[in-house]
Amino acid sequence: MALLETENLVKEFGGLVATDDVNLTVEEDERVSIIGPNGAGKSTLINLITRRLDPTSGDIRFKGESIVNRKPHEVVQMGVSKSFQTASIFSNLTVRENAEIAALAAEHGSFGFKFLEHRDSLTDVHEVARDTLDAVGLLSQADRKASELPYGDKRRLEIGIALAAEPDLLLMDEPTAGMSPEETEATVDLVEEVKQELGLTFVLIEHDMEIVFSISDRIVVLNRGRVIAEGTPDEIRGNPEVQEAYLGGVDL
Amino acid sequence: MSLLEVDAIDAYYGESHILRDLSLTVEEGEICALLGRNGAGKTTTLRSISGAKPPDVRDGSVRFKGDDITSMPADDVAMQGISLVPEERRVFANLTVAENLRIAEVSRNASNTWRRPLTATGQAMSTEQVYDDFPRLRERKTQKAGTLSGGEQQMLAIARALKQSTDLLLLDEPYEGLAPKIVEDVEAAVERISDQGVTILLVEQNAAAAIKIADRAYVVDQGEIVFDGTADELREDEETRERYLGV
Amino acid sequence: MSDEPAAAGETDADAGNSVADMIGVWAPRGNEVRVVAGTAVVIALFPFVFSRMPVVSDLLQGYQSLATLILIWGIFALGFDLLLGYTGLLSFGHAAFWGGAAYTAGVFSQQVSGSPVLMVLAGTAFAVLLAWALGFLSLRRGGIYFAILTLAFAQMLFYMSSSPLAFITGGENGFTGVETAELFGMFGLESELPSVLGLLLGTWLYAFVAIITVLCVALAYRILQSPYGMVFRAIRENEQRAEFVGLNVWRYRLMSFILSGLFAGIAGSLFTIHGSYVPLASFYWTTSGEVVIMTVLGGTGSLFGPMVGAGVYLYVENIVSGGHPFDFIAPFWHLILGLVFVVTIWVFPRGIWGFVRDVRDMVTGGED
Amino acid sequence: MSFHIEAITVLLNGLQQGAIYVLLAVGLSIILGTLKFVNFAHGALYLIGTYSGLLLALEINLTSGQLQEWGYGQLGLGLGYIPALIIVPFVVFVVGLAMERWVVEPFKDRPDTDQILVTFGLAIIVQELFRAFFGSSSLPFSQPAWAQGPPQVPFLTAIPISSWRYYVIGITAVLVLIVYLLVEYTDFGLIVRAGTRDPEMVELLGIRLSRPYIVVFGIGAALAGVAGVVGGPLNPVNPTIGNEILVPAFLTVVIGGVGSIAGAVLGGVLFGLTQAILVATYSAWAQVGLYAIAAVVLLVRPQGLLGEAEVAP
Amino acid sequence: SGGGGGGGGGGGGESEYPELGNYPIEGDTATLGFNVPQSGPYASEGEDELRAYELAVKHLNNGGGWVDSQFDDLSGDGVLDYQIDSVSGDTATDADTARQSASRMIQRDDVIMVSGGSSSAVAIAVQELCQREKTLFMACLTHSNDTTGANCVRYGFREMFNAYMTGQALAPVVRDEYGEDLEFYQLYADYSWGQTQQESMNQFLTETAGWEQVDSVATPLGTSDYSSYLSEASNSGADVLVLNHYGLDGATSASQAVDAGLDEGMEILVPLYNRPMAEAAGSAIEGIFGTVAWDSQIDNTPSQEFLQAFQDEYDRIPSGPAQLAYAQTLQYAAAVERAGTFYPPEVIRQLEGFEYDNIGMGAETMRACDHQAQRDVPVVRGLPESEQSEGQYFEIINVTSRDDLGYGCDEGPAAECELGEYGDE
Ligand SMILES: Nc1ncnc2c1ncn2[C@@H]1O[C@H](COP(=O)(O)OP(=O)(O)OP(=O)(O)O)[C@@H](O)[C@H]1O
Ligand SMILES: Nc1ncnc2c1ncn2[C@@H]1O[C@H](COP(=O)(O)OP(=O)(O)OP(=O)(O)O)[C@@H](O)[C@H]1O
Ligand SMILES: [Mg+2]
Ligand SMILES: [Mg+2]
Repeated sequence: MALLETENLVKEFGGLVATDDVNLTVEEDERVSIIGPNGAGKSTLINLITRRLDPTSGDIRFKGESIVNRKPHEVVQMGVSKSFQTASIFSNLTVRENAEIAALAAEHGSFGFKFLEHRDSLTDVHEVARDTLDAVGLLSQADRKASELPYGDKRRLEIGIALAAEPDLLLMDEPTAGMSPEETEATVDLVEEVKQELGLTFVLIEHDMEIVFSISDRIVVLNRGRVIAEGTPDEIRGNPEVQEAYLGGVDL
Repeated sequence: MSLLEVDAIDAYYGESHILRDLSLTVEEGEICALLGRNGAGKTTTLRSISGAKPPDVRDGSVRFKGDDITSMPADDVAMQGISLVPEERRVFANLTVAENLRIAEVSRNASNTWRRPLTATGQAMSTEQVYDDFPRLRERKTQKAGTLSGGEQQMLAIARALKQSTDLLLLDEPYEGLAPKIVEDVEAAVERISDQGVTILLVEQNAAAAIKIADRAYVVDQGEIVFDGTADELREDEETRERYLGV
Repeated sequence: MSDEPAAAGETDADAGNSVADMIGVWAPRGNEVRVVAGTAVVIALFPFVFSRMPVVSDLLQGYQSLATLILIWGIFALGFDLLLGYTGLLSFGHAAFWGGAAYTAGVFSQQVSGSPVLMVLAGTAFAVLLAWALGFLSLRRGGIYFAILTLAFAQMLFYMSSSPLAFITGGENGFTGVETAELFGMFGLESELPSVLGLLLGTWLYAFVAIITVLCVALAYRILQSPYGMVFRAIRENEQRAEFVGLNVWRYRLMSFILSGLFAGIAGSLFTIHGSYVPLASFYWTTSGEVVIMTVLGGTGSLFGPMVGAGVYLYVENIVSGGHPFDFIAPFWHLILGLVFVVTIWVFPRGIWGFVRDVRDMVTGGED
Repeated sequence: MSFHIEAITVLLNGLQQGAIYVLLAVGLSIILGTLKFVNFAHGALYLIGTYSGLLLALEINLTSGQLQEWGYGQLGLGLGYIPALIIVPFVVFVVGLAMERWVVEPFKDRPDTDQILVTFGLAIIVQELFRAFFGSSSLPFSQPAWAQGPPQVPFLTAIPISSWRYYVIGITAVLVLIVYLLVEYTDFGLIVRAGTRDPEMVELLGIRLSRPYIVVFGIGAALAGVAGVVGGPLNPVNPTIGNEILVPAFLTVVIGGVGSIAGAVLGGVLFGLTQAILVATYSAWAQVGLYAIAAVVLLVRPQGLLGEAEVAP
Repeated sequence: SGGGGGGGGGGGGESEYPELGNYPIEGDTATLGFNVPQSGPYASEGEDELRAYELAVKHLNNGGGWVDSQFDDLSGDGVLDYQIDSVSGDTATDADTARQSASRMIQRDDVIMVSGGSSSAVAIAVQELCQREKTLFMACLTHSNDTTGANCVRYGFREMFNAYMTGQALAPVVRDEYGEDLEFYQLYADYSWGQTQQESMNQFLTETAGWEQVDSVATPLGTSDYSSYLSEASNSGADVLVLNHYGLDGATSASQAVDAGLDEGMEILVPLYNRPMAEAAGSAIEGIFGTVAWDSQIDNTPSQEFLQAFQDEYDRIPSGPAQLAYAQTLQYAAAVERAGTFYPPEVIRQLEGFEYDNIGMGAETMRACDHQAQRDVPVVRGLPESEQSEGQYFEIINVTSRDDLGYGCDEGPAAECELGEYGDE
């Protein structure tokens, strides 16, 4: 059974078909990248999976279970986590608290009547948060206010929040946008490392072909909402349609 | 004196430093291309020129026809004769095509120009001229812009800019999301506009497409200009194309 | 807390474990002892300084029952701030919980029992239920919609109690049938405490209100130190992200609404005990407006700001408006409050408390 | 009395009461829709409209307040109603411009809650200033003699509604139509409508948005002023009227749908009719019914009757 | 209780009674608390009351007015051996504010008596507090049957008449004026006062005038536009419209009724008039019958003396509530003198059953069973606007004698009255 499947997934905005009959399958432990020109519908696809958008038609299944009628937080609780295209963090909280929020949700569910319990007693949450911050290299910054971080670190924290939710499937929408090449490299290493450690499955959206071709097991190419090609990096590299629609004269 | 002189600007989004000491010039009458990868800072450059906020230009200067327009608000910059066709088209989805075109004209109403500097010299196109250039738009006159196809919206956005009195047209990825056939149409339109004497600064990710019509090109990477030369020079500069444009 | 995380929301570990849990839950941690003890000391000294201390009380022109009233409104504002200051929701309908609890406590004292403790429990229970229902209905939208919806529901209750339900509430006359009994069947609330306590605290009523206030501060402080405090701030900060780390934002919001309804309920019930009377205006939107003003004036997003705000507001309302040392400005007390309020929002969005803290930080060089 | 007279009476009463809400709601709604500004001081503009109308139209004797204490108890120009109706909108328009400049502008980028709070405080200040100067007792603002009693038109004489109320309905209809035409069919409206969606793009086209915006605020204020003059003679005039009308006016906006003129009209009429019908049937529930209707509408259609649902970003 | 904090000391000879409320008074000044609306809808009424209160204090300390001519018990040199001082508070015409204000007077300013009112809700709320604090409350303007009925207290006394007596006074007058066999339609403010007023009107217009009620409709308190209600009334086809709205509400509903042309087809009654209402309603009150607390046109010695004293002091004509305020203050002081102490239970006993004929409303009794004065009630009719002048808005048609009014201690509102404790039991 695939970890994630979409079946004839369609999303229309008014007249615009942003996602057009997409059948995507992600197997457990796989690294899938989605590429395609701007406006191809990549973010829309991710937003459909995370339930931020309602599909016009079609079905989405996670671990075999349909999630189109689930709320976003329920999907996260099932194990789907997402990092945002632009850094989406809690700027007035400390770095540690940012991670703790996610860890809290992961360890104690989407809601709990724990208003009489002191945070200090939630050792499990602290552990997860600490481990995550350690993993993304922000442990030394744990007590700083998130808004004070440089942009690259914010993106790192963004990924950290997604990881602290202890997902089975991590969706990453342009995680390296806005990072310098060194930062990008570090982030790629981080993702790789985390993948090894946690056995993550992830779906990556990236415009940086270097990253895409180096870390993907499989690449899905979208254009105007449709899947125009799908395959291993080598297959995609040689696909004329992809060359035409997206890569242009790009030589890989 | 060049028409547009961007002199060593530093632009920021909040605390992230995007443009670093970026300089470029655009001569009157030419088509100048600004190339670079995704996230290189092209859009940021255009926004810095047109006075949009953010980004925040903290250092350096932008001069247009010799006047300093660095800290001028966007609406005043437009009245100097700089028109921007932004990324994502930004047509007014709740207005009809005709209304979208009309609104560019409204900027010349007395209520808007009263006690404001207006130095644009470019000839604004009439609605008829625009419709002649883009017959598709005439057909769709009364349709709400939000329901147009991507290519139609792109044309509308360009047409709207032409209805301002424009000396310098800033085009941000005008071919993005367009079918190849429509890309050709737009290309033709851009060349036509250029022939009418409008100076154009064209932003593109796709170097090949830009070089086709550009006289000169800059390549930007991580907010810095890394190449500056004629289109032909760029065509020959394998290394730059490979490193910064992924070509 | 044991190492085993309890399942979401449910609390059914085995019995032995849960006893340990209970103790673990209640054990004070971190700053709690300091904060609560400090509060207790201030509250214990307050009525003496305010209404009996030579010289000072003459200057302040304070009196015992105002001291009690300030604590009661302080509880109300404290709870309101949990919602406005931490979750970022502006309710214009908190009169519903204050008034609902006040009437419930009153009717309860007449029909069932006049025991002050039971009255507070009854009023608070009603307020919590009401908050649950109204929160359920109003929390579908944020910002202006939320403000207007809560306002609409509270006004609906006002008009209900002004005529269709007047046979219970007494309509415009207010509810006059409050029959408060002695505290624990022993101490008349109006009578004075023995010896030194009498000099310090004054009446049993004050002592009763003061103990509840300290408990409320402890509760609020604990809520803010619990996961809730963090979650509330996170939701306020970035609702969407909170949803996407897997938190049920809607339920947390509802909880913050209910919790603030709980405080409003405690305060409303105490108000009935304090006044032996429930005015119809306790449901009117001006009551909601007053708590908004107090909270903002004192400083949102802080534990003590709203209580300070309540004190300042009531002081101006009762002392300044009462003439004597302030004869000239007395009739304009409302205008003065309005001006102070606007200036506060404009210049010190963090209120009096925030301002004081900024000044302190400046003086001490900003260490926290 | 015959059923249809009764029915027409109820209908007219509903329309007339709705008319005042509509005048206020249209102003509030365009301000909220375009400037994204929550104006809790809109009632204060109504208050200013009423008092300035009263002072322009009639001569009055104050019985309390500072002015009276200082010996200026006899006030008012006594110009009559028509001049008042013409001048007041201009006065309040100017007040609106000032308010846009000094209050709205500084608070534009602050959160909703701050806007609500500062205008709420402002509303208190205005109310209290009027109280301080003109006293808290109600002032007589009688309906003009020529508009008292039912109109002398064959059928309408049988309906116990004063002519003034017909004028109120008429004036409201005309003004709202004008605003509607202004917004839908003029360049000004074009900018405003475009600005609601994408203000930055409008500025990139060279249009200084602050100009139409200040006018929008002025128009909204002027409408509140008109509501004040035409509504003044229908109610006792005292400093609290502004804040009392604010709540129903806001409810009207919200149930009609923010930014929609047609929605404001629909909401106002719905409110007026609900009230009139409930008064004629279960009068004790008239006020409760008003809020209950609002609650039900918002629960079923959170974006309001004619409001557009928010699009996920 | 109270915040006085004990501290004893209180010199002087008054030690035969135990501490109670603010008794004994410390020092040689007795403070009275005047709790009147200084903001809110009845502020102008409150200002006039305050003037009368201050005049009363002045006369108590220095002589003048009724102190010299009408009240033999008073010396004009303070009360007992105490000078009289006063504090005032703002009720804002709101029960809650009024209670807070009264509570401040009692606790901080140690007042020995509170007077005030203007709005039955306020009076009821405050007198209930006074009962608890064991401080006397001399009600000023309050007209609900409940004040000395269901909500009566031992520590409260009312000079003003009530809705029941208004009905009794008004019914014969309007029957004589408009005839019998008429149908009437009532609108009433939907709260205790309006409800009792409406019941009383129904009772007496039916029993005494022989009229028939078509309908009686409640209007919510705070209604500012009565047009829908008035249309209903007009469409009912009744001959008489009774507007049981107090003060401003009355001014509003009456004006709106006239504006809508209702006065052409029906007669209008406003059972309780007051001055702000008359001022606000202007021409609309022409020919409308009602009752008032007191009016400067009442032609008897005490009334004219009060008018004179008030005019000398303030150069304006006093309103009905002003006369009540003045009378209630002197009444209290006289009772203290008779009791020989400020000790509240003794003062109460002096007031209970006291007979007097010195405040311009004929011979009166302050009844012991419900603390309701048994007194005459002036019936008035509104003047046309052209004949109105400052302070003069109506003509007096009849001062109905107390012999034709009132009710026994076991009937009417009094049947529901339980006065509560003196505090020295
Ligand atoms: N809420 C919306 N309403 C209308 N159209 C939308 C909405 N969201 C997205 N779209 C449109 O759907 C299309 C797909 O957008 P999407 O964001 O998925 O593209 P993408 O592949 O992620 O592009 P990029 O690489 O630029 O992030 C675009 O044409 C976009 O304009
Ligand atoms: N509003 C913003 N806030 C913060 N950072 C931003 C913002 N807009 C852009 N950036 C960042 O600034 C950098 C330059 O962005 P810019 O939009 O100028 O790139 P571009 O060259 O136009 O790319 P593209 O080809 O994708 O349009 C990117 O790293 C981007 O993430
Ligand atoms: Mg995207
Ligand atoms: Mg770009």
